[in-house]
Amino acid sequence: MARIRFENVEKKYANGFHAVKDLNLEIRDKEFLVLLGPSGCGKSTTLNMIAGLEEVSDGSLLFDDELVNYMPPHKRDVAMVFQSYALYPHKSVYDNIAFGLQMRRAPREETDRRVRDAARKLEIEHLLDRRPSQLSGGQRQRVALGRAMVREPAVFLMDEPLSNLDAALRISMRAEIKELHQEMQTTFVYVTHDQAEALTLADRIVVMRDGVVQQIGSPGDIYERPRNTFVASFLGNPPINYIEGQIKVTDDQMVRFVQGELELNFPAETAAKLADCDGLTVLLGIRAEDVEEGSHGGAGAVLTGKVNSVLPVGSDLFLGFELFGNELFFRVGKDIGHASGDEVSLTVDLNRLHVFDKDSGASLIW
Amino acid sequence: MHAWSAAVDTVQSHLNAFTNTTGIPVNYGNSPWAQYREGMVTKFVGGAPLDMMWVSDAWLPEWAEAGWISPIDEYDFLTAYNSEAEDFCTDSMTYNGRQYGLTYYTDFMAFFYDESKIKEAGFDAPPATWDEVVEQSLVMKEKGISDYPMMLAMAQESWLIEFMSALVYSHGGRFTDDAGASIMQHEKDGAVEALQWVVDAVDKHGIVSPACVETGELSGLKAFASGNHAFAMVAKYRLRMLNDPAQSQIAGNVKQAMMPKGANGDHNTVGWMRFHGMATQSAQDKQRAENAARLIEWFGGKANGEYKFQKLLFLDIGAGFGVKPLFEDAEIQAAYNTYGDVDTIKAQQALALKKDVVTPWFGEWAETNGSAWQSAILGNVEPAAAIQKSADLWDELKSSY
Amino acid sequence: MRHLFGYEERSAALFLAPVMLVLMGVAVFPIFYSLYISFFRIKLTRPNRTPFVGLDNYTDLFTNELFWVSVVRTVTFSVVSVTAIAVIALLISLLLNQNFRGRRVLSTILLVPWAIPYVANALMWKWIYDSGYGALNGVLYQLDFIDKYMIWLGDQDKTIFLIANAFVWKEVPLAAILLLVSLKSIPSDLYQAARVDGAGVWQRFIHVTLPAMKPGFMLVMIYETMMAIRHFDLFFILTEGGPGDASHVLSWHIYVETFRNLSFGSGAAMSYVLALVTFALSYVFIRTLGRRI
Amino acid sequence: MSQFSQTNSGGIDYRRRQKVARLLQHLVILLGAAVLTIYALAPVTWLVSSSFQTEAEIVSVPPHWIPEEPTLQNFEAIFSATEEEEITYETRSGQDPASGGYIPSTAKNLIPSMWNSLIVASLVVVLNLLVGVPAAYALAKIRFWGRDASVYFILITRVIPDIALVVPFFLVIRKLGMLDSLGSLVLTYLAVTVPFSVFILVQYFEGLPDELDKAARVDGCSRFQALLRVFLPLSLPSLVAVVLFTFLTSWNEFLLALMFTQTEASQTLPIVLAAFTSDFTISFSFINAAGVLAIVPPVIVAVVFERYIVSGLTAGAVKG
Repeated sequence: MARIRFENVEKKYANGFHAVKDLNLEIRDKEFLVLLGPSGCGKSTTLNMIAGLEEVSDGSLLFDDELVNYMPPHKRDVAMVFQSYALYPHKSVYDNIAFGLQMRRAPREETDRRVRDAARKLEIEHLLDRRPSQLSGGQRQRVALGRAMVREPAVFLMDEPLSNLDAALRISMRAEIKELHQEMQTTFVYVTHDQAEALTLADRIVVMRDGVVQQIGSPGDIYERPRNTFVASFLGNPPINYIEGQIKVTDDQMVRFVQGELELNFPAETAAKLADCDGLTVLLGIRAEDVEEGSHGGAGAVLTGKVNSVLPVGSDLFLGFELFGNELFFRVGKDIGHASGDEVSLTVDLNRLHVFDKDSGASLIW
Repeated sequence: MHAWSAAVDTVQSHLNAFTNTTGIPVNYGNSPWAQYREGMVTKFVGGAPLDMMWVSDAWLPEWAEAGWISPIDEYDFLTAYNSEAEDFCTDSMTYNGRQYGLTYYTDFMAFFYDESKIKEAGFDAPPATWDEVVEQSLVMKEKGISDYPMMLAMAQESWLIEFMSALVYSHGGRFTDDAGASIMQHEKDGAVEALQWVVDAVDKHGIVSPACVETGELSGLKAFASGNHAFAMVAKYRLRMLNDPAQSQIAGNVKQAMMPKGANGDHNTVGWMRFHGMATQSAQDKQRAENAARLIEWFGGKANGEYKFQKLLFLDIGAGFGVKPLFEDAEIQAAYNTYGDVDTIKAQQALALKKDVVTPWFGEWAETNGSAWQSAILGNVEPAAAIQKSADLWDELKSSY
Repeated sequence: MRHLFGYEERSAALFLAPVMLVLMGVAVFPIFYSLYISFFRIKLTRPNRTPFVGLDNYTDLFTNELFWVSVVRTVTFSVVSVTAIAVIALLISLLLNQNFRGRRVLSTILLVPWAIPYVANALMWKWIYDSGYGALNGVLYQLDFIDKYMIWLGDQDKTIFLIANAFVWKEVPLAAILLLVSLKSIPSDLYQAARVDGAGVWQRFIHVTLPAMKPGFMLVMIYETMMAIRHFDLFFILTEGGPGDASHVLSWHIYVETFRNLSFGSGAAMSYVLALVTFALSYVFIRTLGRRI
Repeated sequence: MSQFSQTNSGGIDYRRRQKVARLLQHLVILLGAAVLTIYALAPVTWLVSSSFQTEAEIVSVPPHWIPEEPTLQNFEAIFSATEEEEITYETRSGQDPASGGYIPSTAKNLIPSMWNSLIVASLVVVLNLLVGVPAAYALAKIRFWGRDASVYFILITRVIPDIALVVPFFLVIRKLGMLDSLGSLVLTYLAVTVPFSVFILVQYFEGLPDELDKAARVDGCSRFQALLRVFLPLSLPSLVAVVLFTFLTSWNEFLLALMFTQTEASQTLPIVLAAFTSDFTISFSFINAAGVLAIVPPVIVAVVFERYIVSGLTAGAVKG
C-alpha cells in the first residue's frame, strides 16, 4: 500500500538552483508512474525526494497520509534501480541482492529464498557467485532489478534504468519491467527522458520542464492531447510539425486556420473551442503521422509543397517537406514513389490537429 | 637525579652504593653537557620529575630567580661541610645569601702543550705570552708539524663562556666591572683585545682553524689527543685523559704551562665549579627533600665517612675536588704526580678568577655573545663592533631585570 | 521551518564533529592563544612577572637585527632548495614517466629518502659532511678534487647550501611523485595530436608537457616553499644556526627565542608573523586544493 | 639504388633514424636511472656501511667504503643496552666519555623510544582513520550547508607551521599536566596529520559513484552504515595511503616531540637520536647504527606499500 502525495513541494539547492517548483502530484497505489522530461527538468530530483535522497525544501511529501519530509531513506520502504546500476563492486551478485534484506534484518532463510526466487525470475541464478565486474551490462541490469525486487518495497523507484543498455536489449527489458510491475503489484515511479519508454510503460506520465509539471495524464492523453507545445514537441518521432498562422472565424461559424494561401477547416468539435479566437496568431501542430499522401481530403484539408528529402527508416519513411519556408517532417508509407524536388499533396487528418497559442504555447483545444 | 653525561659509570656505581645503603631507589638520567642547560630548562618548565641535578655556577642566578632550584642551607648536615670546602666553591654556590648545593667538582681553564712538538720546532720552553703562542705556532706551521698548532673550541655550547673568559682574563680584561656594568667593549680592560687575538690567529696567522666555530670542547680535545695540535686550552682535569695512553696518542707529552698572558694581562685564567643542587619541586615535599638532601650529601659530602665521590671523580677523570682534606689523601697525591705538575697546577689555580657574567640573564646574553664572537672570528664584523653589540645587550638585559 | 537542519545536516555534523573538535582544540585555539600571549612579556625565567606590553613584541621584532638576518637566511634557503627541488624532481618525473624495465624498482628506490626521518637524514648528512672523517671529503679526496680535507658545515659560505642539499635530497622524491602524477594525467591523444601536427620531442615537451604540468608544478612549488620556510630539524642537528649566524633561519630564531631565552611572548609574536607569512603564501595552495574537492 | 632512395622519401633513412633515436632514448634512460639510484641510495649506503665498522675503522682517512672488518658490535650495544648490569665501584669503567667511542647510557632508551614511536604512530593512525574517514565521507557525499567552508577550514589548519603552534601548545599542554606524556604527542600529531588524511580520503570518495551511496541508503543503510558497509571496503588504497602517510609523519616528527617530551617515558626515536648527534663523546659508529635503526622501519613500510602511495596520491593531490 503506497500512495505518494506531493503538496506544494519546492526543491532549492544551496547554490540557488531551483530544481522543483510548486509540485503537486498524487501517485496512486500500484500505479506505474513515469516522470518524463529533458535532463535538468527536475524529474530525478523528484524521484530522489521520494527516496529520501534529497530533502524537500518546502511543502509536504506524504506517504499514505504520513509526512515523510524528514525521513531518511533507510527508514522509507522504497527500492531503487539506478542508471549505472550502482552494484556494490566488492560484493558477489548474491550479496548484492541480499544486502537490502540483510540491512533490514530479514531472517536468513527468508533472505535466501527471496534472493533465489528473484534470481530465477531474472534468469541470473548461474551468476550468483560472480562479482559485478564479471557481468555484462544486461546482466548487471538484471542484478540491479533483482536487488530492488527482493525487497518487495512499497514503492519501486527507477532512475533511467535502461539508458545504459543497447537498443535491442532496451526494448526487451521494457517488456520485462512491465511484467514485473504486474507481478509485484506495487507502486512504480520511473524516470526517463525516453518518450517511447514512457509511452510503453506508464499508467500515467508526468511531463516536467525546468522544475515545473507540464502535464499529467495517461500515455494516450499526453500524446493525443498535449497541453502545450513543450509536451507536444517532446513526444513523437519525428517531432510534431508547427505552422504559424491565424484563426479565422467566418460568418457561417466555420473556423479556419489561415496562412497565406493555405486554409484548413477545423471540424465542428474543435471549431467550437476556437470560436472566440478570431484573428489570434497560433501555432498549428500536425503530428508526423497524421497525413496521408494524396489530395483526396479535398479543399481545406490538403497541404501542397515540395519534397526536400526522403529518409527511409526501414518500416516506413520520413518525408522532408517544404512549406512556406518551413521544413516539415512527415511519416508516410514506404511505398511512396517521390524523390527530392517533386511536388506532393498531403491530406491532413483534421480531427487530430493541435492548436496552440503562439505567445504562451498553451493548447487552445485541450 | 639528572646530570650531564660525564663519568657516567662512576656516578652509576656511586648511586648504586647509595641505594644499597639507604634503600632509596634513584632514577639517573643524563644528557650531553653541550645541551644541558636547555634540556634542563625544558624539564623545569615542563615540570618533569626532578630531585637533584648538577648545576653550573653560571646558571645559579637564573635558576634560582626562576624558582627552579631551592637553597639547601636549612640542612645543617650539608652546611657542615662548608668548613672543609674551598671558599671559592661555597661562594660560587651562594646566591642572595643562600647556599644552593654541595660541590660536584671545581676546576679552571688550563693551557696545555705537546712537549715533543715544541722541541721539534726548536723551542725549549712553552710560550709565556699570547704573542709567543703565535710565534711558535708560525714556526710549527712552516715546519709542517701542525696545520693549526693552536686548538681553540669556539662552538656555541656550554663551555664557550669559560673559554672566552680565560682568553679575556689572560689578556687582562673583564666582561663586567665590580658593579656588574659591561666593560667588555673597552679596548684595554675589556674583551676586545682577546677577541682580536683570536680573530688574528684565525684570519691573519692561520694558526687556529677557521672550523673552531663549529668545534666543541670534546671534538677539540679529541683532535688534540690525536696529535693534530701543539697547544690547547681546555679544562685542567683533561690532563689526566690526555696523558692516559689508553685514551690519547700523545700521552706523556702533554704538559701544562701557565696561561699565556696578553700585553696588559697576567697569567690569569677562569675558574669554575659545578654543584649538586636541589629542585624546587623536591624541596616542597618534605620527604622528597629529605631524601634529596641525603643524596646531595652522598655525592657532594661524605659517603660512609669519606669524600668518596669527589675522590672517585678525581681518580677516574681527574676532575678537581672542592674539599681541602682530599689533598692529604695518599692515593690522590700519587695520581697527581703521575700525570701533572702539582706546582704549576697550584700556581695556575691561584690565578683563577670567577666568571664575571654570572647573572640571571646570563643564559640569554650568552647566546648572542657567542654569535657575536663567532661572527668576528668568521670575519663578518670587526671585533670591536661585535663586542659592542654584546655589551649593548648586556646593558639592556641588566636594566630590564 | 520545523527542522532547520535535516537528516543530512545532522549526519554531516556528526561525522565532522570529531575532526572539527580536534582541529579547533589543537590548531585553532592555539593559534589564537598564541596571538593573545604575543601581547605579553612572558619569560619563563620570571614566571611571576608577565606584563601586558601591547605590540611591543612585534616592534621589538622588527627592529631586531638578528630577526632580519634570519629572514634573509630563510629566503636564501627556500629559494635555493625549492629551485633545486623543482629542477631535479622534474627530471626524475620525466624519467619515471618513460616505460622501461625496472621502472617500478627505481620508483621504490626513490621512496627511500622520502621515508627516512628527518633526524636520521640530518645525522646522516652530518656524518657525510664531517670535516674529519666524512664521506664528502673522502670522495673528493679520492677523486683528487681536493688535496686536503675541507671544512664543510663550519664554513659560513657553504653551510646554508649544504643544509639545503640535505633538505632537497629528502624532499625531491615526494615532489617527483606529485609531478609524475600530473604527468600521467596528460591525455595521450594530446601528444598524438602534437605529433601529427609535426612537433618534435622538444616541441612536444615545451608545448604539451610543460603547460599541462603547470598546475601540478605550482602546487609542488608552493608546498615545498611552505616546507622550506618552516623547516627546523636539519638546522637543529646540523648547525644550530651557526657558524656565526650563517644558518640562523627564522624557525631557528623562534626556537632560540622561545626555548633557550624562554621568552614565550616574543616567541609567540615571531611564530605569528611566520604563520601569517606562510598563510599568505599558501592562499593559492588552499584555493587550488579547495576547488578540487 | 635510385629506386630505393625514392621509397625512402628523399634519401632519409627513417628506419635507421628511428633505430638511432631509440638507442639514444635507451641510453638516456639507463644513464638517468643509474644517476638516480646513486643519488638516492649512496648516502644511505654510506651510513649503513659506517654502522658496521668499528670505531677504529670509522675514523680512517680516507674512509673505508666497505668495512674491512665488519662488526655487529654497534647493534649489539643497542640491543643489549637494556639488560642492565649493576655497576659497582669495582666494575665501573672509570673512563670519561670524553675519550670517545663511548656508548651513552641513553643507548638503553633507544629500544623503548622505538616502542614509544611505534605506539604514538599507531595511535595516530587509528585516530586518523576514526576521525578522518567519517569527515571525508561527509565532505564527499553529503550535500550540506557549510560544506565548502568546512573544506577550507580543514585545509587552512594544515598550513599553519608547526613551530607557530609550539608555544601555545606547550603552555596548554603544561597546564593540562600532559607534558612528557605520549598523549600530548598523539593529540598534536593527530591535528597535524588529519587535514591531509581527510584530503586524500575526500578525493578518493569523490571518485566513487554517488549512485553507490544512494543505492546503499535506499537499501536501508543509514549514513553511517553506508560508509561502513559500502565505502570502507571500496577505499582500501586510500586507507592504506592514509595509514602510510600518518604513520611516517608521526614516526618521523621531531620538533613537537622535542618540546613535549623529557624522559624516556615519552621520548620518541628521533629525540633520542638527536641527543646522540649533539654529543661528541659518543662513538660515531654507534650513532650511525642508531641512525640505521631509525631508518629501517619507515623504509620497509614505504617499500612494501609503494604502489599505494602513488595510487593514493594519484586519486588525490595533483590531478592537474
